[in-house]
Amino acid sequence: MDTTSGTGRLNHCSPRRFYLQLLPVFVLLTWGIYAMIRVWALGLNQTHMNNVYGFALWIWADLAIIALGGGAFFTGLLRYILGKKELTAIINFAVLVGVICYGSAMLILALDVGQPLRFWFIYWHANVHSMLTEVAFCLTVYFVILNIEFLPVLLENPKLRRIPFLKHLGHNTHAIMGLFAGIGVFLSFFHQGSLGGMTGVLYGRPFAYREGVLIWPWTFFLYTWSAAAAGPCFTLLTMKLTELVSGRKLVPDRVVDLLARIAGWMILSYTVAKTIDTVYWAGTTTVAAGFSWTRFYSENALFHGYWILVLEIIVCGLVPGLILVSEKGRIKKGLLFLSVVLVVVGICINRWTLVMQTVAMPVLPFEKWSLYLPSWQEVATTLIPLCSGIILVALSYRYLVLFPEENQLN
Amino acid sequence: MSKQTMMKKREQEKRRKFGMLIDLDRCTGCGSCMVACMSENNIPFRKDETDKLTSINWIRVFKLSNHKPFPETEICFLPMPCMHCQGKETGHTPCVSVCPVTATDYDSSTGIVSQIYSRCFGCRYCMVACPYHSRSFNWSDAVWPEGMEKMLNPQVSPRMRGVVEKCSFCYHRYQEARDKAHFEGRRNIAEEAYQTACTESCPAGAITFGDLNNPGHRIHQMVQPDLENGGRPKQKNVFRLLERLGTNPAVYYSSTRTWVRNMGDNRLLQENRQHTAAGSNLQDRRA
Amino acid sequence: MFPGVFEWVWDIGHLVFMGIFWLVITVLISGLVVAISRSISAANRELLEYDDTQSEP
Amino acid sequence: MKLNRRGFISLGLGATAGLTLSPLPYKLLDDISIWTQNWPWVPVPRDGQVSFVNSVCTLCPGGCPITVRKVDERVISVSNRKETIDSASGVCPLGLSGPQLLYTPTRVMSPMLRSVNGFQPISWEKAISILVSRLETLREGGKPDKLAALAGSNLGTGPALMNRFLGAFGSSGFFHMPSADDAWEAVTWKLTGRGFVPGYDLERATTVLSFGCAIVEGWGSPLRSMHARSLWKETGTTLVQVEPRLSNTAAAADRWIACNPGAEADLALGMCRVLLERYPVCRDRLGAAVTNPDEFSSHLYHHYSLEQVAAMTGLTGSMIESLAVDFAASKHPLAICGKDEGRSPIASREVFATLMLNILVGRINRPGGLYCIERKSDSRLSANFLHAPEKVFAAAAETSEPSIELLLVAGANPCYSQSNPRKTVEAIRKIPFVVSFASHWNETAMNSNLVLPVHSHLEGTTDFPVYSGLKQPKLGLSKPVSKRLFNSRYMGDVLIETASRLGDAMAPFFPWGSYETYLKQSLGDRWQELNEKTVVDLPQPKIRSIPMMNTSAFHSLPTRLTGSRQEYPLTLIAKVSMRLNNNADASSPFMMKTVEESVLRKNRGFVDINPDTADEQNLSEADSVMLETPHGQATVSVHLDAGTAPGLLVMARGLGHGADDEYSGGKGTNVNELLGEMTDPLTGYNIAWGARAVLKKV
Repeated sequence: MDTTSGTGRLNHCSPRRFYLQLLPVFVLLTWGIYAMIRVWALGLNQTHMNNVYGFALWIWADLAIIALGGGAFFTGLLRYILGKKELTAIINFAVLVGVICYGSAMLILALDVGQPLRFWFIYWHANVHSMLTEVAFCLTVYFVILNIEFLPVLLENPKLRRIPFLKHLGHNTHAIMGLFAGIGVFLSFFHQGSLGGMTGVLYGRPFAYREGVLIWPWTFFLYTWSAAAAGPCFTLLTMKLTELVSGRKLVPDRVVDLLARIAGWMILSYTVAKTIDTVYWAGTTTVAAGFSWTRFYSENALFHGYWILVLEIIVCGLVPGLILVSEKGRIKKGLLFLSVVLVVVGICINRWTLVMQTVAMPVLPFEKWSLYLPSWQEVATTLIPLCSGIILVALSYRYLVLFPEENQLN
Repeated sequence: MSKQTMMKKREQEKRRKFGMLIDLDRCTGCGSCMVACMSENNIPFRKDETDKLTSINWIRVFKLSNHKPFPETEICFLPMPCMHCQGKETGHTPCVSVCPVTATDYDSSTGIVSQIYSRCFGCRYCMVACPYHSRSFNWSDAVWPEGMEKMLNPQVSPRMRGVVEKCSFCYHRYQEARDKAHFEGRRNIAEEAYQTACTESCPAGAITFGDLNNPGHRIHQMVQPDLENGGRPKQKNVFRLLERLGTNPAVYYSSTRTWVRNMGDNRLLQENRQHTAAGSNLQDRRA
Repeated sequence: MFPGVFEWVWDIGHLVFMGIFWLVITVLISGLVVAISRSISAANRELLEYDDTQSEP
Repeated sequence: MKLNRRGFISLGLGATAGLTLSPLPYKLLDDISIWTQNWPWVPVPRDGQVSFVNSVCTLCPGGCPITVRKVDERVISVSNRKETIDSASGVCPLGLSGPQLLYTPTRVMSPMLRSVNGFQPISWEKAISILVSRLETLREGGKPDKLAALAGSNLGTGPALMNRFLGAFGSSGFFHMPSADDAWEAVTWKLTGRGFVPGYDLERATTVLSFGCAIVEGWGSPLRSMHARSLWKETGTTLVQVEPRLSNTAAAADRWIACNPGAEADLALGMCRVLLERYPVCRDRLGAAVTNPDEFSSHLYHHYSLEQVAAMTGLTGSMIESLAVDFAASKHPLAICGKDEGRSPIASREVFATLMLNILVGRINRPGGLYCIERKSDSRLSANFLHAPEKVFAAAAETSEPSIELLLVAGANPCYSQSNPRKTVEAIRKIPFVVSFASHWNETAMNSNLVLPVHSHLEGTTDFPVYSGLKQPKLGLSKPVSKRLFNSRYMGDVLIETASRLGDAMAPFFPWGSYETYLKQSLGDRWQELNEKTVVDLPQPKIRSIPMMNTSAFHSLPTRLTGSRQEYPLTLIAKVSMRLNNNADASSPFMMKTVEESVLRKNRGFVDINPDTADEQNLSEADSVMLETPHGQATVSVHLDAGTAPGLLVMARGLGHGADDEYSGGKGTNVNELLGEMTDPLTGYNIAWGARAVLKKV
């Protein structure tokens, strides 16, 4: 029957049609899983990484995904800590996106290490001075929290509600969600930052190295900041896509507008900070290390040229920032979502350069730039998050209440 | 001076800091150091080793050129083991500070940066942190052809797939020498009692290895390390690679040729290039 | 991670880091325990009420 | 039902809590961590009793002393330990590869007989009886002279025994791979009637003028040359390297003279002329040394004016002049020759010119000069004169009725190391039966009918005389460091047994029970000392004063490259490197690992080319091209190298081995296939130093 999905919504498509539409995604996912198994079975020689490219596509994907998953913690912050009630309309979805992003990130990390069975050494023999340790700890704990945050949404499903314990569990967890959200925000601040710290502390790599306060290089704060800016944008973007696919209005415009405005201010302020950081880095940090910053961009201009700076800071930072903070800009939905896309792209570029250009750039005067092209195994596995993301969103949308106000809106 | 500083000084004296000086005017690029290292440290070899980016080498020999046309061309060979950096402040070695599982560590009693293969879980963060590319990753399983496993050195454990490895200054030889000294009831380790495989094998005698903190050792005189400044060399013509980064390597180089010394420092190189460029411009104008 | 694990050190960075970590874990778990225990009791109460309603003729 | 649900929930929670608190998960993790450290395929080397054995490395004619480190019976590593650290030590990459060459799967593990379907292992008994019957048929057929033998060298007891065997059998067909010393011997023999080889006093010279000698790349006795060069750094001796490319030696030299390839002798003679013009003392020295000083001088005046020499060498007249003047001005000037490793025969002109130069600066038999070390083997000379092996094989191949029916090859790999290896293979395959004594599979063994395994360089006792330019020739003794791994024997033992089986005609000539007895007897009273020291001086008479010589025969010795300049505008020469085995056998896996990307990538070899020349040919780095010479062709990639003279192509030696070894086989090109032959008009040896070449884009 129509109401099988049980979300009390009508005119759902038939399960058959639903899964048929998802079929191509499943096919792609299978390809990814095949590649994943190959990598685990045969080792990292399946990739095109090498002794120069110790970090490559996967680590970039990790950094990008986690930044984009930042929507969960930032929206959580606004909703539960700063009490922006209207965001209830999208918080469930934001959390779901967060769960997907962080889950994928951990999967990719499990692929990226040479000895996956020793993954737990990072907790067991933790070197607390390493940014990566901080990332690992926060990431795991925060992933648990995200799942807890998602629990009520899951338990909203009527079929599950029939079990009293689960019904109450959903209610009770929701009651103390503020606590979880709080911890989540706290942890996110740190691990988002630590991801920035990862490259920021590399004083052997002048391209990545940044000064900072205490143990934290400037990139630490920039990453948290940019994640807070890009996260909501990504949430909005995925929400928009869901709207397009489902052909229904899911979130009231005022909410979109609110979130977009906040994201706008974040990205704008971030861009300013990033610019200051870049100028200081170029003028002081790199000079002290014996480099002129122009070398980073001129010696291999095709792949790592000035165009990156322009694209990242102006096109994908300043421009969308200005659009999103202006009333007029947000009114035009097309423009709004264009700038949302730009922000997302911008953050991906930022993470890309900080990983790739850092390792591609020779530090020794007599070494050469080395370029890298991912192997199909790397690409396929990197598509897993995308596919699993689509599938999870689709399923959740079909069987759960992701958008409380959906029914009023339609 | 105060008691504390005296204590400090005594500490300093007790501490060893092993280092290496490579005379680039003597090095002939023969490759003995590489082969000796491979056979001493059970470094695996594959059927095709021409892709140097995936090849495991604890010491690599670079070929530097002054980039002048024939016949003004000059070349110089530069062997590069792990630099065993002391780090910005002692122990804050680029790779050591980032390893999440403490699989690599700076031993401040020897100045040697260790690598624990059974601890490393292969995240390669250390490789990204090392500006010298001194670290190699085991991308594949090491396979010794039938019979060749007989030549493996029992003092060094072969590595498994998926871990990072690097030069250890033949740490097992240090242990051997230390145990021998201990057994004979001696404190000090004689200079010749602990020499790395590459040092020993160099036919040109280009490598000098010893304790930088020990005035009795040749390397101490040849380098004259400024211990207050992370061991910066006071000796003329002696230099370290990427001195400005503050990694404070324990491997020093010496050359009487200026263009070679410039090769260790990006800024000097750049300035030098600019000068020559300016010079050539002038000539152009004259022409 | 745990005192006693090889190479556990009592330096300040270690204490701060691990301290915060365990604090977070404690808060998290206690939060969950509260939620779960409440739910269990609530569920039981409900069941009993349910029984009563059933037992009436 | 209700109870169940409640029970289920509590059970679930209880179980989870219980499990996490129980030691189980942690024990599990612990096991994993241990397990991940012991992959079944990662070998765990056994520990054991450490011991050191002193021996001599016989992998090249250098005969350097080595110390082999063993753990129980296993050979671990090779070093050259010295009591004091600052005394010269070290080992070359080849020597360090000893253990790999001992344990490599490419060893010949038992006698192998070739049949229609490849090689089949057979017993020694069978192998020797096959050899015996072959010999008997030859003898009964009344053609013992159709037995020939090729040895790696003519030094030591091994070749001597082989020579003796042939003599006893009634054949004069004993050959050895010709060496630079043979060329010296032949030339000096022609000049003075007394054959001698050079003993260079490198250590005491104050200026060393090297005509393309790769001093730091394996020339002469590699370690000794390296040490000498390091010594010069301290003593302030100047090394002047005459070479068309910036080799490692040129880079290590104090002065690099980029002379045209093949014009070394011309430069030397040009310098002679300058010296004769400027210094009366030189004229006197000439008069004291040669019977026809005026003829020689006038020859120089006519053909070696500064302009002419400049044209031939591509240097400026002033440069040549200053070179000569500086050379003469030095306290102990010394001119040395022998391109690359200085082991293959040197052109007569070059030997002559170098000798004359040293004579004119008065450095013969003087400290820091050239000592004349006599070698009395005129009989062998006459036998070998104009009978370089390649020619013999070629002849054997051409005639319808083969001049060689049974060939024994020992310690040589002509199918790789001779010029035109392809031709040699053809020739060898035409010979009805070829027996090769080999410790490793090589190209020649692959092409023989019977392969007999001999001990590797770490398994047997052998005397090893070393000349290779030493002022004081040495005699080394290589020791059985490792116990024999396979069913191998001494070549000597095989010959002795064969002889005894051949009956009274042969047996009396081989009275010793075994090779080792023979070795001990032939070394006589020196055996004891040698056994202790492993290296002793080789008592060798020095010729105090060279007999007056007549130079006329040496005035016109044209050695031109074949092929037209129009067709082949470029010139190909070979380069040597310590990282590759430039001798008969393949490099070790370790050595292959040290080969630079600019020499070999995947299975493709590279040729160095000057960037400007590359531009003219519009080639860029790593472009693949077809390299053609009058003698052969190969697909290679180009490497742009500013240190290479314009118009020159440089290819590494030691690559392109037969594909039997997957670590070195089928990688790159064997440069000998492209260089071809160039016969020296006086000695008849192949002195090909290069070949005209052309590049065609593919």
